[in-house]
Amino acid sequence: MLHIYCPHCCEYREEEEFHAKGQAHIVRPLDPDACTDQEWGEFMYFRKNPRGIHHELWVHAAGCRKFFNVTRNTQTYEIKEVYKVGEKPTIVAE
Amino acid sequence: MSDTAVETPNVMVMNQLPSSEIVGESPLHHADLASAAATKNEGGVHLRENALQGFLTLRLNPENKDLLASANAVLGLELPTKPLSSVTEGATTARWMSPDEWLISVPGEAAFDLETAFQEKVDGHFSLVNSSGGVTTLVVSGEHVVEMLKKSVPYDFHISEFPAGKVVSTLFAKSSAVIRRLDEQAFELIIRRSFADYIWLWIQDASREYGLVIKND
Amino acid sequence: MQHYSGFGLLKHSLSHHENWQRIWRNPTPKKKYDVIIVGGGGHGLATAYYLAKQFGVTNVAVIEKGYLGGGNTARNTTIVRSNYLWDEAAHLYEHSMKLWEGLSQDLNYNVMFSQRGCLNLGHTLQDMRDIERRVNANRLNGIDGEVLDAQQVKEIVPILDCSSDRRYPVMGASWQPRAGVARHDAVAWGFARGADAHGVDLIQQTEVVDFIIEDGTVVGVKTDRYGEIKADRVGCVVAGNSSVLAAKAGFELPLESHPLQALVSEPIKPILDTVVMSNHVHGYASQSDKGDLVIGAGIDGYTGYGQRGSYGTIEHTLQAIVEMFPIFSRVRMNRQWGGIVDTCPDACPIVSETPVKNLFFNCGWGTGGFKATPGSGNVFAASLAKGEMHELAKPFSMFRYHNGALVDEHGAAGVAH
Amino acid sequence: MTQKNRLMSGGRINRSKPLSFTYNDKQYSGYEGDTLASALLANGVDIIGRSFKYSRPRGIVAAGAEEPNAVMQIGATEATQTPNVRATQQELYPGLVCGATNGWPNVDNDLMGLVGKIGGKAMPPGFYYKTFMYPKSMWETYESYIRKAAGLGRSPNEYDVDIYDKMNQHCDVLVVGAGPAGLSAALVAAKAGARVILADEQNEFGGSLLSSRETLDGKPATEWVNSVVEELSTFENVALMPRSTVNGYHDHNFLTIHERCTDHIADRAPNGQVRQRYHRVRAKWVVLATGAHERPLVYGNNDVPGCMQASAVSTYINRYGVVPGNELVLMTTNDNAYHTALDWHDAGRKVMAIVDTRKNPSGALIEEARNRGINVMVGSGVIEVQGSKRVTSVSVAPLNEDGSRVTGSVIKIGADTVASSGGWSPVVHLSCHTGSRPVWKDEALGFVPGSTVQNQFTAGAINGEYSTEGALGQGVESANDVLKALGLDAVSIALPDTDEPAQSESMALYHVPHTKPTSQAPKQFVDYQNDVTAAGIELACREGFESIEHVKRYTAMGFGTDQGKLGNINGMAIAAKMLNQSIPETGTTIFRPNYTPVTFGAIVGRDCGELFDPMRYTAMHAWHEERGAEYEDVGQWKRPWYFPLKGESMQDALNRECLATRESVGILDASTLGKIDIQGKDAREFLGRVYTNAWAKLAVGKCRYGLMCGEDGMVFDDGVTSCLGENHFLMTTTSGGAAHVLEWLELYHQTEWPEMEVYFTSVTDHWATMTIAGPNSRKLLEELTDYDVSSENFGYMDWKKMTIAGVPARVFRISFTGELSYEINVQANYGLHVWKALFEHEDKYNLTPYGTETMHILRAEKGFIIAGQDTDGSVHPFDLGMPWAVSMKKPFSFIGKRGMQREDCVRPDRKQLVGLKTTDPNIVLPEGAQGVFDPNAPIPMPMVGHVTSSYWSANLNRSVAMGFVKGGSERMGEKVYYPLVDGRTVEAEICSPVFLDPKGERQHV
Repeated sequence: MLHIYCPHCCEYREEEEFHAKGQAHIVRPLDPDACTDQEWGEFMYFRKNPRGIHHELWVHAAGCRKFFNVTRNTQTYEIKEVYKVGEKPTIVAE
Repeated sequence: MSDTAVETPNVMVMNQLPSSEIVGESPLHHADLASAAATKNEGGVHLRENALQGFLTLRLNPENKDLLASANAVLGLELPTKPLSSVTEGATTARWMSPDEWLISVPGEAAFDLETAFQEKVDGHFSLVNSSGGVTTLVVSGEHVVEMLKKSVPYDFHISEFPAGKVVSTLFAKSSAVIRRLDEQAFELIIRRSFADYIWLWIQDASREYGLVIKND
Repeated sequence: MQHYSGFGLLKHSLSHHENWQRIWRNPTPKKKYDVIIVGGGGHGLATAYYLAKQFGVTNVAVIEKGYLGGGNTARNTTIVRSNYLWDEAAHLYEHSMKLWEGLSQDLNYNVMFSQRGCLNLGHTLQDMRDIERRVNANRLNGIDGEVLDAQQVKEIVPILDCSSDRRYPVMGASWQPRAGVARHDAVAWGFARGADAHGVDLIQQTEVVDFIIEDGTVVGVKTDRYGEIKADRVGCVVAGNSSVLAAKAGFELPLESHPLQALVSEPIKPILDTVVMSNHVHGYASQSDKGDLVIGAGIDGYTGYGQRGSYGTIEHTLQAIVEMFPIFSRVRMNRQWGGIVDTCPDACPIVSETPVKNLFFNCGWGTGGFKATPGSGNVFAASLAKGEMHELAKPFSMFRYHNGALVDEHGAAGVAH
Repeated sequence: MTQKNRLMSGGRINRSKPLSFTYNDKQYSGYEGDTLASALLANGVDIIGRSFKYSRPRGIVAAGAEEPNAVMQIGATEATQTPNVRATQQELYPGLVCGATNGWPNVDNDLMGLVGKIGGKAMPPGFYYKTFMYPKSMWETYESYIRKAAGLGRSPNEYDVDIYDKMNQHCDVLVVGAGPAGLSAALVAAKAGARVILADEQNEFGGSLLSSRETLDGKPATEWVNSVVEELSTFENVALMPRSTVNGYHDHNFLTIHERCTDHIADRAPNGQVRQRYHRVRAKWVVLATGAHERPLVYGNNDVPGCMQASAVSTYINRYGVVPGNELVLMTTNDNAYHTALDWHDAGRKVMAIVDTRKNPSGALIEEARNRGINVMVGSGVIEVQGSKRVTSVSVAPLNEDGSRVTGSVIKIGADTVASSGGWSPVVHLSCHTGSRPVWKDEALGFVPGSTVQNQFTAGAINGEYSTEGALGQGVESANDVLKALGLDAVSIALPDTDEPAQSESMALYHVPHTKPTSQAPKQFVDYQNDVTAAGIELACREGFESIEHVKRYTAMGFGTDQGKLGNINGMAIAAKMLNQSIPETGTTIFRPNYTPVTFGAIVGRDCGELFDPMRYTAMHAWHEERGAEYEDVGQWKRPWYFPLKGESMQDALNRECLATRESVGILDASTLGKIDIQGKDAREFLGRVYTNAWAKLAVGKCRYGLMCGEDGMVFDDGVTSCLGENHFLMTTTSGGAAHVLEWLELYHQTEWPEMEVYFTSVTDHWATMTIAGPNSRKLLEELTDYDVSSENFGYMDWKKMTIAGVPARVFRISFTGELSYEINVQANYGLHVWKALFEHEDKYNLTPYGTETMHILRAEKGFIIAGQDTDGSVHPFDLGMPWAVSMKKPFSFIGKRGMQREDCVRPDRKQLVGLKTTDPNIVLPEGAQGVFDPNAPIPMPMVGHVTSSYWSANLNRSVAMGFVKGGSERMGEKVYYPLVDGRTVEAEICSPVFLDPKGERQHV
């Protein structure tokens, strides 16, 4: 059971209040119509899915309803950092 | 139809309340709390429904200081910008819900006036939505209220973590609630209409070992 | 290979079981193989077995970073069924089912495949529509299946609460009589023993740390223990670790690896003869030959390689079980565990060529992996032997995520493993 | 019955409170303070179970959580049957009824035991895998016999009469275990003002101190325990939890505690009290002071009743006043176990010998034993015992230096009890739950906790610190570590003086050799519950199962309800020796929750029965109840499905509801539809991005239907959105999709387009929504409002504000039935008032309430889709025949546009939604039927699509259906066939899905 710091509520909350939304920083192509099928497929489905440091998007669904980013080790489940949408992580793999 | 509409070009606001002869039915109307109140007056958990209050969801960016100031002026209070805090002035309470969202309660009949005033006096990007029909307020208190809440909510109710005035939107059993501590042994729960019966059943169940007293005032 | 039989057991008991042959060798790898299979789980071992036995490719190594059958093969709820909705998936799982039905004899290893039937319960009108749809599709695909009403369900599982006053009453179910459970570890061991007997080298405690890729073609692997090992073709069958290996080969997969948890009760006297699954209340159970109730939980929402998930998932699962079987309230949970499931966007696997020539991936089985073990191994072996994908595997190309030809089995997969 | 093994005095039992209990239908007595195990031993009950595989008689070997044998069925009534209760952990209560779980006809004389005796030799590990394969057809028969032997206890077959609940707890530090280390840790933390939970699985605090005769500050150790507990209970921020097992340690310091509130009181919980309570704890820090379990030694026939852990024997003597036998042989590898011989001797019974495997043990304890005249045999081991239902004698033989072989002749000693000690295994289970690997510590001869990412400290025997003095000190130290981490000042407390004599080095011995090779020696049990023997482990290794996980799985070692607490280390040691490895090289298996088994009910808590999942109700629910509605579950909502009148079948009711609606007026409670208020100057643009159709020109006062797709182009929701003001919209969603759609909008707003000025607010619960539909709906509306609702003033797809029955309302003239129809929205507190006001005109207009089923029929007659029924996540708007709902010309590439243009999504032969007209109008196709073009094709038949919606239409007096057909839009008029489960094949014609009023004349009035 993860204990997640919400950067908007500024405190730790139980995992049950959150929804995990997959890999963070996936940007919708600005001109989808110009994408090939391959590019569009990669945007929709292809993911890093690393063992180790991972940047994820979460939403504080039962709290402030804000989306934010979590840097988490997918092996130890340690949360290294949380940061707001639009911000960059300070902790990255390697 | 002059009493039902204030026209602004952009946002439609209407008085949603009928005349006072028509009595509204709160989400727990069917539970007949008044009768339940008559039956028992001792127990470790007390519950009172504060029915038919006016609730408004306000959205705006508080970093826009002018916008914030004009909103504050209309509300007659300083919107809390500190996370999880609340401010009460007179009959109006503003609860921080999110960095750009507040849940504001007013007496039921005052909601429309506030909506109207906002549309007239506040300029900028905001949204004020009447949600009075969608929620009801339960005040739970008593010697064992914290135990009851600990059975229901994963949040830490210790006074050091959750002082009076703090507001937390969180889960309540398999539903949700906006919880504000009123004093050491009293909390306000704002719950959703469609889940009200479930929460009412849950609270009765969770309070059984302490004794549940229904207050009706 | 030493033949196993009851008679053999008696014979060996006279010599105090001191003369049993090793079940598999412990070889030092050669410099080069025709095929290297990365991953010694059930699917990888089945691949090796069929490569050697059915397709005559015996110069094969299986390289396993831990011990054989130690991943999801060791961590699932052992359910075998083939009642999938879409033709592509149904054909693949039914191919597997048919192999299951003769597997103990084929391997001369009793995998204890017990065809005790599987109920997928319906609790809403939409559930029942979906059940009708799936059963009709199954039957026209030659897969056994029936739609039962609540009364018929109750007759099969008398301890199931089918009364109308439950929160989500049982309205009916689909019923696949040929479905069942198997002894999960035995499946891996049986395939390993068979593969070894046909000359396959099973290399344990050896991790593939990289691929050797020349001009876009894989020519071997690098290992932590034995350095480089060459191969004409490499097949990766590493379930939850697929993305990690794909990254080493320079591409991404449409996968997320999630924790999937399960739990068992203490052993109790036989009380549940079939597999009972419910997508709607979200739990499923069967009873093992030892007496444990084997119970499946849902997938956790986040990526996790820790072989453990969140406790809330266990709670929800047991709520569902007790909702369905209120008599189990006083039974006790013995232990829980987690696997790493590689989930695809359409809840169907990837059995596919990759952007690297001669490198093939078999992954993305999500919650469906165990039941597919022989079928997956069989079609993957056929593909590796020929260097082109088997007919049954073709719909499961990783490139379907480009052109949109997804096979969306979320309905049939659900919590359904 | 006499308690023949009960001492006249001593122990922590209350001799003034005798209790009677029933075991295997026979009455016995014990005392308050007994466990079921101590009471059985007091009564001289030797056999308490039969082993799983070989059906060998088994007795109690331990005194705590590690007990593998004494696993009983408890319960005086069917509804309180509880399987697999460990007698060593069950406190005795008056009237307790229990029985052994195996054995037929009874546990003392068990016929299966014969099978075990005869067949045992042919049942090595893996025997199932090697046999029962031939002939193939016989497997089911074989398996039915295998299954008959399964299980320990049995499930009750009545519903539980007790309830369970849960509490969420938070603390600064959770101290697990209230032995010397845990108590000192808790006291230090409490004194510093921290919020402390101290949990212990036993009924009283003290841990090992309760079972020994050691003193603290010269007084019985329990006096110190009492004083600490008393002091702890004075702190407001300290929660003391006896009978509370911390059974799981999860990520981020989330732990679960299983508290047994009333299991010690009676067969069922008294007056509605909860039987057990589960605590979900989020601890800032954890101190594990979980102690150690004594390891018995592995020797021949070591499962014969009378063979016990040395420490357990001491516990029974000192804590319960029970000496479980008359003549003891103690076998030990260490000094500590000498206490057991001394305890036994001092209790007045005979110690036949102390068999010490060490060549030259020395020290105070050895001296004491010798001083009492006890025969200490050094450099020797008990290689086997004799006896079947109780030990009768033991065989002792000299061993070589490292204990690997017998070096001399065997002597027999008469005895009825063998206590053995191979040292201690730290209880590292909890520390392993979060994925931390334990590490071997040579000095401790055991695995201790490895490094962890959790906020965790450990103290005492868990660290291999087996002395009381050391444990007390580590408790203080760990608590101060916690205080430091919390930013609190360190606290020092005065620790009591201990009287422990210095101990000499222990010997690393696990498996006592026999004169015969292991494979031929009498069975030497490693894991009692699963009948795993040393020979079995050696066989597994010989067969090539070289990983400890393989050994474990092949032999089933550690898979019992005790999870290998006694046997695992011994098994690993045996495997290590076979493989020529050290124990740490062999490694250990991973412990998983639970530490000890937990009742399902406790994990479920109150989330069962009527509280299993919320039932959501609309404001008009009470009325539906009164009218006898049948309900459909839609998400968590309870929606009226249909309203049967007395004596009506469902189809009767539907026919009536459908006809009444098309003939006059029907009414539907539509409050469950999701409703989202959208405001902001970019609201319109936002709608254009998330819906597939155009929104730029929707005028204030107008409504429009929209489809919502994922990026893949597949439809996931639909609904009508209305323009309330230039920058103000009300979106409706499906009932089940409301929360998802709101999160979807927020996702795109917050992550992709934060610059857009728009806010979304859920108003689902705020509005009560009722739909009146039918030719008389306008007249009905006119009865309740002064507003001009004529077609001229209030056209199709308009919405208006008006007052209805005195209540301000928003009324939307939209139609899901194809009829003239109005959707009335009022603030939900007034919903029932307006609903009832409409029904004041019930008779005049034959106003007929209808539910979801009639709604489905009426819309199907019109060919309208229901997202989730006619879509399944794999169809795009063109598949649905709804190109009119897609605007490919919008400047912004809306969500779904690119996805629906992928190669596979533009194939002409995709399955398309069409109408289906059965050739026989009386046949209603089952929803879910699969269509084929050639009904005579062999199986597997090429399927061309399934029926999504299908009903009897009372209005059309025939069936109507919709479904997908491959290339269906180009196949109008062609036939498609539906081979059904019942053997019929139904022929249908592909047609337009609009069966009624294709020109829409009924709604444009």
